[in-house]
Amino acid sequence: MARDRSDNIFVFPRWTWVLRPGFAAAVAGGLLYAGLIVWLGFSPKTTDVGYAPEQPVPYSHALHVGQLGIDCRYCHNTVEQAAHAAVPPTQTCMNCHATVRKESEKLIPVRASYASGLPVGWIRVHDLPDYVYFDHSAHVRRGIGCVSCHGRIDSMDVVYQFAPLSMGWCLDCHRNPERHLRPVEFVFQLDWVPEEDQLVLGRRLREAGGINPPVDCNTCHR
Amino acid sequence: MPSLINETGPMYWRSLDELARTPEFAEAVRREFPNDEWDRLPAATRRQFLQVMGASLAFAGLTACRWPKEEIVPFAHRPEDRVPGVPQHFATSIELGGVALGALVTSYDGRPIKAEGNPEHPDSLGALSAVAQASVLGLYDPDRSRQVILRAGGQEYAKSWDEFEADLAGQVTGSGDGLAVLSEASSSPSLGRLRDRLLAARPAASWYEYEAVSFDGERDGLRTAFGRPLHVLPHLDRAHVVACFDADPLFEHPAAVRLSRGFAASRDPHRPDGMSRLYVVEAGYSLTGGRADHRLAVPASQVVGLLAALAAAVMERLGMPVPAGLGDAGGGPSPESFLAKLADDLLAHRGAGAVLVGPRQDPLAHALAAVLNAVLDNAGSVVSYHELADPDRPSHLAAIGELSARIAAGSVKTLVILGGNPAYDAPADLRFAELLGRVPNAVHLGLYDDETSRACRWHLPQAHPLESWGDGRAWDGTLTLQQPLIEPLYGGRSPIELAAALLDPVPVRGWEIVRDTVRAVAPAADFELHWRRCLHDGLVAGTAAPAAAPQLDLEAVSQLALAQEPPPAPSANALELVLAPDSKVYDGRFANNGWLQELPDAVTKITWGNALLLSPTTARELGVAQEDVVAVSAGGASVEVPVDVLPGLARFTALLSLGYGRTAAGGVGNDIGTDAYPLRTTAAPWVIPRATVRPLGRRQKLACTQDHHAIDTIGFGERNRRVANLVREASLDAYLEDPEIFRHMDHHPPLEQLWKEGTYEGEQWGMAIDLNACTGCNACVVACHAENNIPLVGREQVIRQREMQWLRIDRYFRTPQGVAPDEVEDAAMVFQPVACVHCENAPCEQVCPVAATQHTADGLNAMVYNRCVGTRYCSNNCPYKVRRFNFFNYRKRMADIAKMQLNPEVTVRSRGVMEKCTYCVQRIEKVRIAAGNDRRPIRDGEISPACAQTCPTRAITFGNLNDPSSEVSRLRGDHRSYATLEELNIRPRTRYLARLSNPAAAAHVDAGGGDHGKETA
Amino acid sequence: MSRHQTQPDAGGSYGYLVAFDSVEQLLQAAARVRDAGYTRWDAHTPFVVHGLDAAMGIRPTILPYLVFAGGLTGTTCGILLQWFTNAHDYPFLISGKPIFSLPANIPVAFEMTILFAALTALVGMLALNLLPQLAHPLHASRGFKRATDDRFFISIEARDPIFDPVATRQLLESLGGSAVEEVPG
Amino acid sequence: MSATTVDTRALLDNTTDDPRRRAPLVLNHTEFGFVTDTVCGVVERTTPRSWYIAFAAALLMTGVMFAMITYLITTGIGVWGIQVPVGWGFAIVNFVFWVGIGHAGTLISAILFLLRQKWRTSINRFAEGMTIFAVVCAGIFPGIHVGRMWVAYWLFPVPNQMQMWPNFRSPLLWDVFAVGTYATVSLLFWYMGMIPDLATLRDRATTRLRWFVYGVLSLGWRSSNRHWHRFEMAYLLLAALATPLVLSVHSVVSFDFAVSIIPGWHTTIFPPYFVAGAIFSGFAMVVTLVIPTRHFFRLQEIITLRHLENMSKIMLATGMMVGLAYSTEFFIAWYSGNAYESFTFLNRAFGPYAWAYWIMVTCNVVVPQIFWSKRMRTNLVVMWIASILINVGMWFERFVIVVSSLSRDYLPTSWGYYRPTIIDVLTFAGSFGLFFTLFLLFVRFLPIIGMAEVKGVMPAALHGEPGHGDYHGDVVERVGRRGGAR
Repeated sequence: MARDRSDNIFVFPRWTWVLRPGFAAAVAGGLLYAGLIVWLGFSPKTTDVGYAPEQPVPYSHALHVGQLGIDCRYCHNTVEQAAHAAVPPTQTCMNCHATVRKESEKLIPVRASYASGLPVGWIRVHDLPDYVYFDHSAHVRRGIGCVSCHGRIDSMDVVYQFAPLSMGWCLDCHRNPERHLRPVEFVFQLDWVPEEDQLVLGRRLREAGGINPPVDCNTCHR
Repeated sequence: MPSLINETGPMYWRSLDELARTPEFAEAVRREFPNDEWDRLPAATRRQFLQVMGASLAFAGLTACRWPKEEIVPFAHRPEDRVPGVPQHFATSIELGGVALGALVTSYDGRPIKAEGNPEHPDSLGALSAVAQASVLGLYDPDRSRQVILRAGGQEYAKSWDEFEADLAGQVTGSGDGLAVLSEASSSPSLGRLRDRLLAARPAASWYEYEAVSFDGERDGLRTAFGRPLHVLPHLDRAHVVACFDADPLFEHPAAVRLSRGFAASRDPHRPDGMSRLYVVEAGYSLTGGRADHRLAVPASQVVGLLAALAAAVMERLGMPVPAGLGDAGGGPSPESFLAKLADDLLAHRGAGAVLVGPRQDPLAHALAAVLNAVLDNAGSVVSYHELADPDRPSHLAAIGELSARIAAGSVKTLVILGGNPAYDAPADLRFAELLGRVPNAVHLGLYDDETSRACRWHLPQAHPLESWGDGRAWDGTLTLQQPLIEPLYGGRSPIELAAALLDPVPVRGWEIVRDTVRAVAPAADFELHWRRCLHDGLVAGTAAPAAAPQLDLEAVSQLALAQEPPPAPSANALELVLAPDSKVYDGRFANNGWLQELPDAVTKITWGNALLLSPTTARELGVAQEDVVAVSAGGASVEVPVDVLPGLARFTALLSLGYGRTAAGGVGNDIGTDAYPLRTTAAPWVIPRATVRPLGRRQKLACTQDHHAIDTIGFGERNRRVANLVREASLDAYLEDPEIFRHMDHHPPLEQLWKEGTYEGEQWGMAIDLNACTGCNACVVACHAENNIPLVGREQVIRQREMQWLRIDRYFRTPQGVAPDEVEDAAMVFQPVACVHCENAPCEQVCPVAATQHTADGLNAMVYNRCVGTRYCSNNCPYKVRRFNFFNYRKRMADIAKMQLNPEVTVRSRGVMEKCTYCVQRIEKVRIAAGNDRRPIRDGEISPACAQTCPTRAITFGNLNDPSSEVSRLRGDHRSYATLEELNIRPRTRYLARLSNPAAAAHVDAGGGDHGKETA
Repeated sequence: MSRHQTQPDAGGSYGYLVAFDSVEQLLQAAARVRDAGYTRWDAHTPFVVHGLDAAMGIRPTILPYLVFAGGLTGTTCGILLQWFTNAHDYPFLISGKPIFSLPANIPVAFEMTILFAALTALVGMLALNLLPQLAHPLHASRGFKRATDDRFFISIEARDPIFDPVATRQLLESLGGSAVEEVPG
Repeated sequence: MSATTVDTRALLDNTTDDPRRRAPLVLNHTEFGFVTDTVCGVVERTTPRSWYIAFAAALLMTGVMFAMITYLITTGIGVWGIQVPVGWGFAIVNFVFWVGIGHAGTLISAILFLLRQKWRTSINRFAEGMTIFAVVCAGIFPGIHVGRMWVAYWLFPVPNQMQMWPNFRSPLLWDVFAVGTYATVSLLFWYMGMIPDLATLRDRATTRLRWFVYGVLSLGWRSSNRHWHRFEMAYLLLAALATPLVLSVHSVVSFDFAVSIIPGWHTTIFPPYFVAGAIFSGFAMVVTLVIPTRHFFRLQEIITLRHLENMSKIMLATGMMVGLAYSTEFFIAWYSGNAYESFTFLNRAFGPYAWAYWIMVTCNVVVPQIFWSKRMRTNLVVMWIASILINVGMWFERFVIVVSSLSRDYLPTSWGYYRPTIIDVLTFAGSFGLFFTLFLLFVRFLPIIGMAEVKGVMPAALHGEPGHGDYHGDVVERVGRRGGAR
């Protein structure tokens, strides 16, 4: 008849009614999955923590700090005055290694540097973006221990990144420093633990030292 | 052609790394530390090549992102006094036009990154001119020559210093016959010593000194008046009446910083003995003219006439006989009122006035000034005269003339040119560039392989002042030391080293030469200690030339006056063309300095080039308009230049600045602007009569940072209406009558908040800018540029209104109401430095969708580059338009070597990011952390932003508003304190102090804002 | 209920289908079917026929209430979002304004209201209608295609409690529509 | 029967008002089949060559736009003419322009629906489509106008390691939500109205592909009256929601300017002024598109002259509103006594940008006045040209507001003059390419007229109850009845 343009009838198979819940489930699941991938996959916790590059000289903090008990400041001696906790000059190594382990294979780059005056090219582990200005002195002089950001360096044979060093991570501590504050004399003592509850101690120290870390943008970004 | 000549930045780094392993380098190190004694000096260690190495490698890392891994390159042997990342400061000096300015240079990990004034130094007093500050950029200029070049037979050969020395030894024979040395203006005692030794050792040799911009007019004038040349040193802080005849003591003068400081002091309304008054007679606006209480625009050639008339008038009233030739010396127009007023004032303040004459004027004018200062007893009180180290040297023009003649005669075999660029800037009539070709063995020591080098046989790379030892004398004669902060980047040598080489072939280090000089000039028991102290201070204390009390020789002056025939008065078809050193590139030597090229000229606000300045009426009568290209012809020569129409110029007078149109300046400076030297002759070096201007029917855009387009009548009228409120000014009398006068100048409803007022505890930073002290000299702009890693954008971008300076100096002309733009004849010029004013209710903050700009606890309007997405909404909503946007990655083409200048304390902004003044937050944070570390409060004045630090007149004050005792709080309490656009209730943290004028009684009308003050009072 | 409505019972019949040419016929027919007490039946029209709901005795839908709830949720989310982000989690000082002030939050809250409500309207409508449902026995009927063109249908399901193969067919034939068609399930 | 040829002897002018009978909305035909065949015919007929030509041209322009955008992203937004003080140029002008256009669709669908304007049925689908496409074009510009496109996602409240959130005090952020919502709701509205018509296309399908595609898109619609019942309700609710939405969106867009402190931007009149302008430009664009389309696809009997005349009347009205806004601005500038304000407006009319200002006034205020005359209202050529002029004028309105205000604000030293670059111009032209590409695809593959709705207002559907027959009548009067399914 006139109104009927085609003889063949197309019909969807019966099972297609299953599609409705299936489709809904797929959409919800997919979104959730994508979200998780982004959230977890791109978080500094995943990307940065644990970064442990191989250094030109297999220097072991576990040996020097952990076993021999050398103070952090023996090598990183600018940490209390300057923004950088400077990596020591070759000279510092040679203070001991001029006599200790003189022949060691591992120390060849050090001796070479000492002789030639050319630097040893260490690989940076804790690497903040160039637009972030972190000042070591401001933290250690106020009682934030090395361990809070660097972890138990004294047990690391190869130094690795302990904390995410993300902005959110910094803010957490700047907002509640009492979680990490310790008496300044214990700042460099990595294995120190407070006798009392950390929060109680922290609040007292914060009170005493008048420590109110700013959370303004230009505290770190200039 | 050998390729080494055009090495680029990256090439440099590679070669440096290789260098470190080559024997030549070892040799260099040996030469650097000849003996042990050397190593003990603090100065020594900082020139270890390791720093340069470190810098290079660090930069390789710094530009990389996280995951190509970054290297840490510690010292092998860290010097005692070095803490990585903590800047050091060294006192040195920067010589310009034979006058040494003391500077304090910041060195960051061995890289000099910023020059500031040396507070110990008499001519610097802790501040530094724009040009001197920019020399830091010159150090890292990738276009600097890196190579000894031998030019022969149309070929260029890369040679070594040894090869040159060998060749020179052959050329310079016993008596030095045929040897001539051409030095640029230098006050270096070391160079003087070497010169004398050379002339003694080689009697047949001759020594010349030439520089395009010199103060020889003054030398000769005073030679006439006093029998011997002297330096005139005005003590403006003591002055009550200052009369400047074509003189610009506040900017053009070598000791401008010192003079400005004095002037500012004399303009303090609360000065016990009252505020000083300034009269200016000049052809076109100078910065001094901008501050004048009474200003008279006359052709430069007429100035001497006015001076003579003034002298006559003064002497008459003193009842002295007027020497012949003075009364009628002036053929030009002599407006009685002005001169009479000035004469009265000078007489009323005998012994408390100063008559100053500028370098463009001929000796007679200077002589007349000397006469006036003498008869008015100003000499010895406000004006002091100081002996010169080299009284007998001929004037620069005479010297270059004589040298040219000798070359033409063929009697010069070896010509050693120590710096300078005579082939470019010698008087046109000498044809010096051609003459150079006739010298068999011409040697040019220069920072660049420039016009002169290309006409010479040898080009020798010169060591930059920051790379080499040297010395010089301040305007008052103080011996100032120059010490290097870094190993010569391109193995250059300093003039004194080359001069020494002429004496004995064994190279002597500049260090030794300078030490010997100091030892000779100022012997001391324990010289080592003395030497260290001098190095630390940057000068040898107590070496200022003693003030002289010369005898005036009126007769000689009147003879000179009689000998002078009155100059013709200019007319439409015989204009007077006045040349002037450029306010930025000076005589052309800074043409390749991006900071200076992009710096807006103080008066015209033109960047990247020069223009022919004409007054509106003159332009109309000549039928030329803004940005028309015209041909300027005089004495047969002709140049093409665009026109800039500007109020405040004398009728039929055209101004043109020197130093542009360079052909061998480098990538930045080549073919920028118009070279005016072809018009400049020995006979008429500055003021050129009978010039003609012919429009060429072309137009050329001027890269101007203000009034980017020709102004229409509506805009013009509105601008005039607003100026009075933006830059508030009143006469001193009006102000004293009613101290509240400036508060009455704008009327707006009470400023109430919609919501609860925020409270601001702790330090609250704020700024006060004293417009009464500001001279508009641009020093702060360059300081800001250097401190904050502000990118250069280039001419094209400036034309598109994308200049990046965070701090700009707004220049307004107060024109009488109802005058059409093209009829403005005279207009008062006022300046207002404008940067982000850090509003408490900042309009920019609320519109940013990502909170990239927000308010900090200490009241700063923080701009977070790394959060900015670049909507530019903040800039739109900023009523001051002080925000700057990176429309492109302006550092794409930046040479690696130039990156060494960047301040590591300030983030380098990339494309698509907004930026603006931060009150130098990096300096605030530095002090805050330091103070917090030792648990002490921040002292007032401990923090000083770059602009405030370098301001010659201390016009900018920064500090804590919550501390009632701080200087800034005091100033903001002052009656003159006001905020621009206050009616918007945005609560700016930067406030201004209104300008005061001090017109002579019964002459308020002449003063810019005086009348306005009257109305509202 | 409608779940098993859509479920095919093996090999059985879905019900009867009868077509009409005009709106008037349809309305009268619908009224009669309604009065006969059928519940599992439906009318199919190419466009909305005025009065047909009344004729079929359809009660108002609950959709408006859903949409209202959706809108309220939107408003709440909008306000909470802005309070949490700007006033609670990371407060910062902007132009000296209060950390949290309602006026600034109105626009976003409003837009969120509309957005949530609108989504609820569409999704709710589809959900209540059990759409999408691509496969349905009626689609197998060839004549039924004109239900989206220019003809009007009434279908009674075999699953209706008072459905009787004979009586129902008689009722439908008496409505004056086209020949009654039995649609396979 | 012939849907493709129009009986020329038949009545085509239904603009005369006869009080005795309501003017027919579909001419010369009473059977529903005619509507189905005419509208579906547009999609089912083999594609005419002219369509391919037009499509190729549009596609080319779109290509140009994306080329420009690529260049922009790789080089920096400096390739545009923007600078300081004029930080916003073509990008924002185009954004506001397109968003404005986008208002007609929802307005015709929603507001006219609530006002029971039956004549909307023949053009609402069309206008809604146009809305979507305009909003797509508008959406591009805010995205690319930021300096760092790659972090533009910071404008959305996405949790991140920085613990930073967007600033909800910023009008730009309000924009994100307003435009986002508007795009979504318009899409829903458009699609939902189309479901029954897609079902019609499905049932008329002759090939498996068409059947499958339209089958899936129509979600298995089976014209069930129990579905229609909820469908109507949803449609009514969407209309009721879209009406305040459409007003709010352009108000929020106007806040971008009104909330600032720039003289010429900081005005309370902006929201109503912008909304009126949006409707104005939207209708102009509909007319610009409808006239050729209806001629080309022979829809004169469904999109009748009366429809076009009504739109002319609306353009006249909104044009006057805009004109009133212009004069009010001037009055207030003078009356407020605010020196900055009054200068800004003098400057608009007589300053460097006077040329743009007078183009705007001529096109938006003077041109629409011709619609006082019925001869003009019913003259297609005149109407078409006028509608294009109005579009030009409305673009310039945005240009004047954005550029002339910024170019001269508070400090005379930072006044400037904005000149667009060729990149600016080509990007804008390219956005038209995108618009027409989408539009051509729409007329080719989707029902451009709401068949079910048109049928609903035909006499045959009204079963002799004049005055009734539109959807909501029964929605309103319906009362709960016993029995029946819920």
